[in-house]
This record gives sequence, structure tokens and C-alpha cells, in this order.
Amino acid sequence: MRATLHGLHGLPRPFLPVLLLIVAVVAALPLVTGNPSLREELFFMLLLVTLATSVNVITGYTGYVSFGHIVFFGLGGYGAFWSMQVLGVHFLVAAALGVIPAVLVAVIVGGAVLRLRGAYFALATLGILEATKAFMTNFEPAGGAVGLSFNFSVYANYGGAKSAAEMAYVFMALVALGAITASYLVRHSKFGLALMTIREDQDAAVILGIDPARTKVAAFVISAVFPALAGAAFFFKNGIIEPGSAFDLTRSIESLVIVVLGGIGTVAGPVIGAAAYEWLRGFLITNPALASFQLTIAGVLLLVVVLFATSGLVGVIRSRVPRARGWLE
Amino acid sequence: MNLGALLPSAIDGLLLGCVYGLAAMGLTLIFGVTRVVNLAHGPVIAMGMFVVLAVASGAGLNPYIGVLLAAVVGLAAGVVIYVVAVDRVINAPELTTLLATFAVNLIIIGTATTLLTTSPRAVDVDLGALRAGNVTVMGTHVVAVVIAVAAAGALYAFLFRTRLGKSVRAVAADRAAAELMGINSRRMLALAFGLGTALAMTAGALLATMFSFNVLSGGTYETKSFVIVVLGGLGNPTGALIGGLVIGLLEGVTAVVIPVSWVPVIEYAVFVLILLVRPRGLLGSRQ
Amino acid sequence: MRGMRITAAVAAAVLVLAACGSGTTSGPKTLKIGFTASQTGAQELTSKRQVEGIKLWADQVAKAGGIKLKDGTVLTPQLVSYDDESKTDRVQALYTKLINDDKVDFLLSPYSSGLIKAAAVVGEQNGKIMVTAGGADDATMEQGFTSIYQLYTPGSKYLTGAIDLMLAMDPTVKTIAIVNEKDAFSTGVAAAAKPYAESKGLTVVLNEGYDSGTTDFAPLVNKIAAAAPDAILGGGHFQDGQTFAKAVFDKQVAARFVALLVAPPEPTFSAIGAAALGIVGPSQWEQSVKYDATTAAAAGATWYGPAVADFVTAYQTAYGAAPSYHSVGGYAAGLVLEKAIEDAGSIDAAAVRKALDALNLMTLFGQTQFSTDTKTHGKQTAHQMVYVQWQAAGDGLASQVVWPVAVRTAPILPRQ
Amino acid sequence: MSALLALRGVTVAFGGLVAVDDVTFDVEEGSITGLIGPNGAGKSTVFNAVNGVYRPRTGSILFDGRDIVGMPSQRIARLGIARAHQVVRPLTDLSVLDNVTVGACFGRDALGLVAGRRRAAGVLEQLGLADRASQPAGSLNVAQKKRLELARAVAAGPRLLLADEVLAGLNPHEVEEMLGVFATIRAAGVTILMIEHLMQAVMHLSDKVVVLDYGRLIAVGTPAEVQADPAVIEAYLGDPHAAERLLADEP
Repeated sequence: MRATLHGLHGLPRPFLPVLLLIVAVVAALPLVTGNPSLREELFFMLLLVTLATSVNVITGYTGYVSFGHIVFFGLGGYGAFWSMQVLGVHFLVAAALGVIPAVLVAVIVGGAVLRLRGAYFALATLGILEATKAFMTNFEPAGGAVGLSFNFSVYANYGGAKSAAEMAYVFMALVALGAITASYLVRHSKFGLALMTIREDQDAAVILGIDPARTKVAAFVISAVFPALAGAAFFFKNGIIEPGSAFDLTRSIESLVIVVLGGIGTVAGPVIGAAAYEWLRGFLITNPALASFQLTIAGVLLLVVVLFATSGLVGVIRSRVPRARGWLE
Repeated sequence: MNLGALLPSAIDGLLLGCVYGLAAMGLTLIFGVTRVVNLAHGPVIAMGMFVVLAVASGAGLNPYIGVLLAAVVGLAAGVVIYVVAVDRVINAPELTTLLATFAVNLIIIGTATTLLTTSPRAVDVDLGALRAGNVTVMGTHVVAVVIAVAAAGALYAFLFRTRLGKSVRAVAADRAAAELMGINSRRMLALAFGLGTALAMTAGALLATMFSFNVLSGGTYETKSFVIVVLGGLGNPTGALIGGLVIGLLEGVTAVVIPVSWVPVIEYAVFVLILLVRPRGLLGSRQ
Repeated sequence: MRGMRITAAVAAAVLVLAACGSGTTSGPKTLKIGFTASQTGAQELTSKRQVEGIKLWADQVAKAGGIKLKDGTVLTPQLVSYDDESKTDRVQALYTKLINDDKVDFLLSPYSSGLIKAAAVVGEQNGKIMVTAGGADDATMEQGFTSIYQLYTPGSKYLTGAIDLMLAMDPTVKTIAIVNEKDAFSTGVAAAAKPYAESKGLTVVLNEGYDSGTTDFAPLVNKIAAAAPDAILGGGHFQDGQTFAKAVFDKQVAARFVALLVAPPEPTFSAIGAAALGIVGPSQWEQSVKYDATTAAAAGATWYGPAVADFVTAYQTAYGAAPSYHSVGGYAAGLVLEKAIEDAGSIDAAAVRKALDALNLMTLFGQTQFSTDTKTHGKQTAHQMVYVQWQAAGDGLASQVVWPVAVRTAPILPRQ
Repeated sequence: MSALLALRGVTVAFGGLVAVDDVTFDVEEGSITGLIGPNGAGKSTVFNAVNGVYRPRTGSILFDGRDIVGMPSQRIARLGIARAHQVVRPLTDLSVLDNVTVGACFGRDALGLVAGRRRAAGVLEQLGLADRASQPAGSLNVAQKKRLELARAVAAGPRLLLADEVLAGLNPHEVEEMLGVFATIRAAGVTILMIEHLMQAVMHLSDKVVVLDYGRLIAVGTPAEVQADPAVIEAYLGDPHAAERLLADEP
């Protein structure tokens, strides 16, 4: 099918397999070398890839700036953590169960707020995040402000803490690959075309026969599933979950920054953005001269990207390396 | 449930609500004129606090001189923020301006954290208190309300009575039409950003005379400002002031009947609901 | 592939062990100790104090020629640390790095319960011993860890002592309000205080949490005033505690006894002036409380390390400020680790773990003994809290130790 | 010929302002029907009522015998009513091909992406935009954008095409080309209802002309009939420019 599709443009370009292969090879490094600190670093990077790729579906493709997107990460984390602790189910089952609250919120709350446009939608997502966080801080069945934490013996069920951490890592990598694949498929589907039409002109989209309400909710759900799975893996590995770390507004904005840094509305953008962001962060934090000014430097760089390189790193690469144009989507 | 706290809490809430309203006015003025949701609002409020600290503890002067200075510094800072970070992307999609102002947020927070640390600070202002029965009203609160109302009044006089103010309003109403009338819209946008920032910093300065704070304290007031601004109608300064009173009252009164930690849940739920039911705000016109 | 990897790991481990084995006889060696510091974020201030304590310990040990083991090995401590930005997720990545890349021998903790919880999971995963300072959370130490050792008196005892103290001061106190910051640590403390108060016949007339970062306490204080309790217990951390105390004073709430967590022992608490008067707070350590060989003998513990006065002088010289309990916590964490390594005679984890389990130590920080029960392994069992109260002293205020009676510098006074 | 679209007593009002007042007319299947009238006569409002943007206060709109009043726009589009707007609104950041593909994929035929692209390519060929296919739609000039607007509507495979002043702003040469395009569309069996100010074009193309004035229907008939209708002439005399055009552009 790909070949026919691209038949209109020329040669088929195996962009997705190449991107997935690169991510998979990098993700496999710590497993092959057995380097746990590399594993920890890459876990974080894959998490950022997942969050940014997901938020890009609703923000990049559909044009709805979701400020509180991390709410799905937190809900997935809480759902999974609670399932493991109270229902005593295996992590994989719990991760699947954690998707339920995220999807419910995406459908019910998302369905309502997606009627809003522009800044109104962005502010509403912020409100949802803060409301959820405040609620969970008071919701005693989920531990309230203290949150939930595992007894260390839980990890024995997974062959010890180390192999549990490895399992969480592999799971995280698969979620990231899944998110990238989903993003690609959406981008190249009729559904994706509908999303981009809505982004460009919602009123025109309706006249053209697109049902914006249903289409947007579907996009919101897709963009909620992967963060939820990532939340399950993250908090399983962490061993603790509390409202502050589950519903962190900064992380929400971080993923939008990554999207813009890499190239909004592209498949590869969030991946490249996450890698660049993590590299930069690591560089700033380990450099003693810059460490104390790391936030300032990050702010200046973000401003430069926003003001002067609006198409992000993907755009920069495309304009510098003409041969990459066909390859980098 | 003890309702004895109802009256004092309602009064406290209304007084503080005036200052919340002032901060929110800054945010809503900027949005109304430039269509930019200013994510540097929180750090700007915190900057206002530190101006008072510098004047009172640093220079040993009357803290209220600091409040005045905060307004002046705010005007200048706002214009600088507009010129450096916003002007170039003023017509871009909202994500771009959101991230541009967020970058300013990072720059201010990063620099301030390094230079000033996140240690808690306090400016000791003792103006006594008015007491009647179980109601205690702190002098600092009363003065803050007076200043907040005066600042709001000054803004209105400027917007409705002066030529410059009318130009700002024209740009807010229709940028293209205003330009046809010969108004330099960029200058008005920069001015609006300056005024908005001045209001936010004044509010921060007043908060510093009442509560302890640190570099990161603006965050709480920023999210509160969002709630208020939506309540009063995005872009509507009167709405923001009234919204501030409503939120102040809501915080004070609901805390009497439910545990205080549930107040934010109510606050944000109301926020989302209002967006859904009346996105133009309770005071705004219907779509 | 996994099989291969494990084989490789085992082979590597054998090689490392062999290398160690061949070099154990004598000579100076580096003892790598890793931890994270919060150079930015919410824990910045207190973390800095703790790190100063750790550094002072390491410097003093190095100056004294290192830790000398029975077999003649001399260990010179080398500190490895990173900025955790006060964020739990960064902590996990950084502790993994400390263990695997920097190959540290032992771990010390970051500051605050939340960060310690995250770090402990990684330490435990890798079987690394971690001595924690700056964390008093009970729950962390009830998760079945085997390699984590807690120096601080657990949070559940923070306010129970205050209740004893309050009743000793004034047995007519009948009603109390418990109000605490809605974070993990303070909520845990308050949860433990409530049943204890009720067991003492007190009525809890108000029990609420407030949001971290609250600056406007008017609604809560109005509510307290309306409930008119005899005493108020609670608080959270420094900033909210200070602001809360000021609001209680401004609103003239007539409670006879007010005890707050964390804030009162900080010297800068008195910046709120008369509002600080009469406020009581639990402290892990106070300069005026004398721990020495005599008190050690009385408690059946071994005395170890420098005298309190010597430490205070050294700290003053090094940093130009008086140490707070956070500083001493960091210093003592090093001290306890040092003693355990000496007792074990090696840096082998199993041996040091055994030594820590057997420890009954008195240092300038007070007594230290760890639970060996499998459910609460590593939890602090012997360290005593003291309670300070801000009292009038001439024109200003002074913080006095008021409890326990044996170590007090002044008797407790009712508030106002 | 049977009526594909029938308006029966349609009234559209905004508050107290009646924009379309009790309008009744038919559009026969396979025909080209012109909708004319002076500025503000309510022509675009009729279009907006037909494709569900406005809901009439009273009356019914029958499409293929089925009342479509109250249906959401997207459903009406899928029934086979496509619209080319007066003010062109291309999806600026999408390519020309993608713009037209949207029409093909979400219109009446609701094609899959591959078939949709193929059809879009065909329509672009037909409308002379094939060489612009991969360009972003925002980069087209006005005439090209008009064509794109029409291409997008046509690609939907509609039964009824609502063409709103598609010829406005084009030079005579471009108008000439566009008339050819209309002929092609009609030949493909698409019924067309067009709003047009260019009288010559309307009179030349239309089988029937419907005239509105101040929201009311004042004449229906063949081009020759309406041009001779005194009510029409009077209505246009209120608008000197239009009257001039009406009289000058005798076919």
C-alpha cells in the first residue's frame, strides 16, 4: 500500500522502518552492553519521545494546544499502580488497566473541552490537569497526598528489582515505538488528513464532510493511550507514585517544547527533539560553569527556536540537507 | 461545621480577591490587546515581590515605595519582553506565543533562582490591625486593597480618557482597522504588554507586603490569575477585577464548609466548567 | 542474549573481586561515596546544609589520614554528587549513574523523604548500602528494604512527643486542632499524631491538610479560631510553617500551645518577631543538648566521633554559620558509615550491613540504632527528638530546648 | 426533470433581521441554476441554509426528496452537496493535492486515501492544476485558489454543487477557462446551483435563474424570462452597477 501511495510522488521511501530501527537500536544498547545508567537515561528519553510524539498528534496534527497532556501519564500511572497494589495483578495487565481512566477522561472531558478553540482549549487542559492533581491530593483511596508505594518484595514477582527495571525499560521502549508507529500511521491516513483539515480550517472541514467532534476525540484518545502506558512503566519502576510527580505541569510543557524544538506536525520531530533536549540538558547540568544557569540557557535556546526556527530541527535539517527532504517526515 | 468563621473568611477573601484581581487584570489586558496568553505572568509577579524586598530590606526604605517602583519597573520590563520575545511572532499560532512567553518564564526563573536562591523571604510590614468581634483585618490588607483599586481606576482612566489609551483599545478591538486609522499598532501592543506587566508586578509587590514568598511564588498566583481571567471573560479587565473578588470570596467561604485542601479542586472544576458553559466568562457577552 | 550478559557480568565481577583480593593487604585506597544534592528546586536550602555536613565529615576524615582498617588498609573518602533538581525522577537516574558509572562504594541520601524514597528503590535494586539523613518518613522504612538505614527519628514520633510535652505543661488541655501541609511527610506525621492524641483523652476538633505552597492561611486560621482549640499541632516545612505561625498570631488565636514541624528549629524562624513567641517545634538535634561518653554509657551505647562543641566550632569555621540539624544529619551519616566500615573491617557490603545492624552508637547527633526486624529493617529506633520553644530573651527571642526534661535549657511556657 | 433540491417556504432570520423570507424554488437534477440578486439579497444565506451552516426558522429543504433541515453540515456534505466558497479558504499548509484529496475522502463518495488521491490527481488534471499538485495551497494565486476551491468540491463527487461567485475576481481569459470547467462538471452529471454577479456568465450557463431581493424571491424562469421581468429590473435599478451589468450583458 505504501508503494502505491507514494507512487504519486516517486520512489517509495521506507521512512517509518528506518526511524523505528534507529530508535530500536538505540533502545537496545543498554540491554546489550548491560549498562544500567545508560538504561536509566534512555528510559527517560524514551519517555519524552512518547510524551512528545503523543501530544504532537493533538497539537501538531490537529492544532489543539494541550497544556495538561501529562494528566494521561498520571492517570495511567495511578491506574496501573493501584491495580498492581490493590488487585494484585501483573504489571502488563495493570498497564492495560491504567489505560482505562486515561481513555475515559479523553472521551468524556476531552469530548467536552475539544469544542473550545485556541487559547480557551489550552487553558481548559491546564484546568483539567490542576483539578485532577488537586483531586488526587485529597483522594484517600489512592493514598491522597502521600500517594502509593510498593513494598519492595513486589519486585520479587518479576525476578527481582533489577529484572523488573529491565522489564519496565523494554516495555517503555515498545510503548515509544508504538507511539511513533501510531503517529506515522495517523499522519498518513485519511484520519490524519481530517485532523490536518481541522487544524487548517475547522469550519471548512465541516462543509467538506468531516465530523470534527468525533475526529478530534479520536485523536485525543490516541494521544492519551501512549502517555498512560508510559506512566504505568515509569511509576512501576519508581516504586512510588504521588500527585506531584504524576501531574507535573512542567513536564507537560516540556513535551510541547520538545515538539517545537524537533519540528511540530512531523513524525520525526518529537523523536529528534527529545534526543536533542536530553542531550542539551545533560550537557548543561554536567558542565559546572553552565549548570547554575541551565534554566536560563534553556529559555534562551527555546526563544531562539520559537522566534527564528519555527519548523524546528526537522526544518533545519531539511533546508540544510536537501537529500533528507524526502526521508524526513 | 462551625459557621463562626464565615464572616471573617468572607471579608478576608474579598480583600485578598482585590489583589488577585489586579494580577489577573494584567494577564487579561495583555490577552485582550495582543491575543497572547502570557506564561511569564507568574515570574513577573515574583519580580514585583523582589522589588519590594530590595527597597524595604535592601535600601531600608518604606516598602510602599517599592510598590510604586514595581509598577514602573513592570512597565519597562513588559515592553522589553514584548519587543524581544513576542513582537516577531505576534501573528503566529497560539502555541508559538505560548512557548515564547514560556521561554521568558524560564529565563526569569532560571536567572532569579541562581542569583536569589529559592530561600523564603519576607518583608516585615506592620500596620496594625482592625478588630471587631471575631473579625480581624490586617492593615496591610486594607492598604493593598486601596492601592489595587486605585491602580485599576488609573488603568481605566488611561484606557477611556486618554488618546493613547483609546488607541490601545482600538488595537484591541481590531488591529487592522486601527492601523488604517494611522495608529502604530506595534507600539500599542508593546504598551499593552508593559501595562499588563506593570499591573502584575504591582500585585506581586502588594502580596509581598502581606505574605512570605520566594522566587517561585508567582506560580500559585499565575494559575489563580488564569482561573480569574476565564471567570471574568478573557480580555475583560473589569471582569478580571470582579472575577478576583469572586475567587477570593469562593476561597474564603468554601473553606469554611469543606476541608481547605478541597478548595483548589472546586476552584479548577469551576474553571473548566465555566470554559465549557460560558467560554466568554460569566461577565462576557454570549458568543 | 540475557544468559550471555549474565555470564559476562559474573565474569566481570569475579575479575573485580580478584583484583580487590590481591590488593587488600594494605595501603591507601579511595572510598567512593555517592549522593545527590538539590542545588535547585524546593529542597535547595536544607539540602545545602546537609551537604555541608557531609563535606565537613569527609574533609575531617581525610585530614585525619583516612579510615584505618584492622588489616592496615587506609580508606580516603571521595565524594561524588550530582544535582537532582529536587525531582524524584532525576534522583533515580542519578543514583543509577552513581552506582554503575561512578562505581561508588556506599550511598548517602538526598534531602527530604520524597527524594529518599526514590533513591532507596535504586540503592536496594543494586544492593548498595545507603545511610539516609534528611528523611523521617516511616513508610519508606516499611517497604522491606535490606540496605537502607535511617538516621532521623521517624516522623510518626515528631508530634507524639509534643503531645507528651503539652500535657506535662498543662494537663487541662482538652481540645486540639491538627493542621498539616498536604505532602507525604507532614500527612504521615499528622496521621500518627491523631490516634496518639485521642489515646491521651484529647478531642481533635479540627483535622485538615492544606496545600503545599499555601501563603494565605486566613481561611484556615479563621476556621481554627471558630473551633477554638486549646492547642494547635501540625505544620509542614519552613515557609508554610512560618507563614502559618504569623497568621495565627495576627488573628489572635488563643491557643495555649502551638507545635509546628520543621520550621521552629531554623534560626531564621524568629524573623516573624513576636509571632514566633511560644511556638514549639520538634528538632532532630540542638546544639545545647549534650551527647558525650557519659550519656552514651547511660544509654548502653558506644560513644564515637567528635564532641558537639568541637563540631560546632569546626562548622562555624568552615561555613561561617551555625549548623542546623540538617547539617548535623549529613555529618552524622558519614560518621555512622565510617564506624560501620571500621567495625566490619572491610568495605564488603554484607560485612558492613552486618555491622550496621549490630550498631548501638552515640555520636554528637545522639543515639543511633537500626531496626533489624524484616518488616522495618533499617528504621531508626534509638534516636531521640528534642523540642524547642521560642521564648522571650531580653529584647529579642531565643530558642530554648524544653523537652525532654533531662536536657532542657528552660522550662516550657504556655503561649501568651 | 425532477427536483434534486427543493426549498419550500424557507425563512432564515438572525434575531429580528430576516435574511431569507419564505423562499420556495426547485433545482432540477442535471441542471445549472443561477441564483442572482443585488448585494444583500440573501443569496449566500440560502447556500448556508442548504448546507446546514444556518438553520432556517421555518420551511423545509428537500434534497432528493429528503428534508435536510437540522442535519449537521458534515452529513449534508456526505449526502452529496459540495460547496465552493466565495471567499476561498484553502488549507494553506497542506499541498494542493491534499486539499483536493480532502474533498474526495470526506464527500459523498468517502473514498479511501489511495483512491481519494487518485481521484484528486484526476480532478487537478481536469481543472488544469496538475502541475501545482505538490505545492502548498497557500502559495497559489487568486485564480488558482478559486480553481482549487472548485476542484475540492468536485472531487467529493457531489450530486449538487453550490458554487458561490467562483468567477469573481478572475480576468476575462480566466473566466473563459472556468466556463469550460463548468461545462465539464455538468457533463459529468453534477447539478449546479450558482451564485454569480457576472450576468453574461449566468445567463449563458443557466437553464433557470432564481432572483432574490431583500430576502424575497421575486422571479424564477429562463434567463430570457427573468431579464424581461419588470420586478427584476426594478430591483436591479436600486443597484446601479448591477443594473448596468444586467442591461449591458445581453446574451
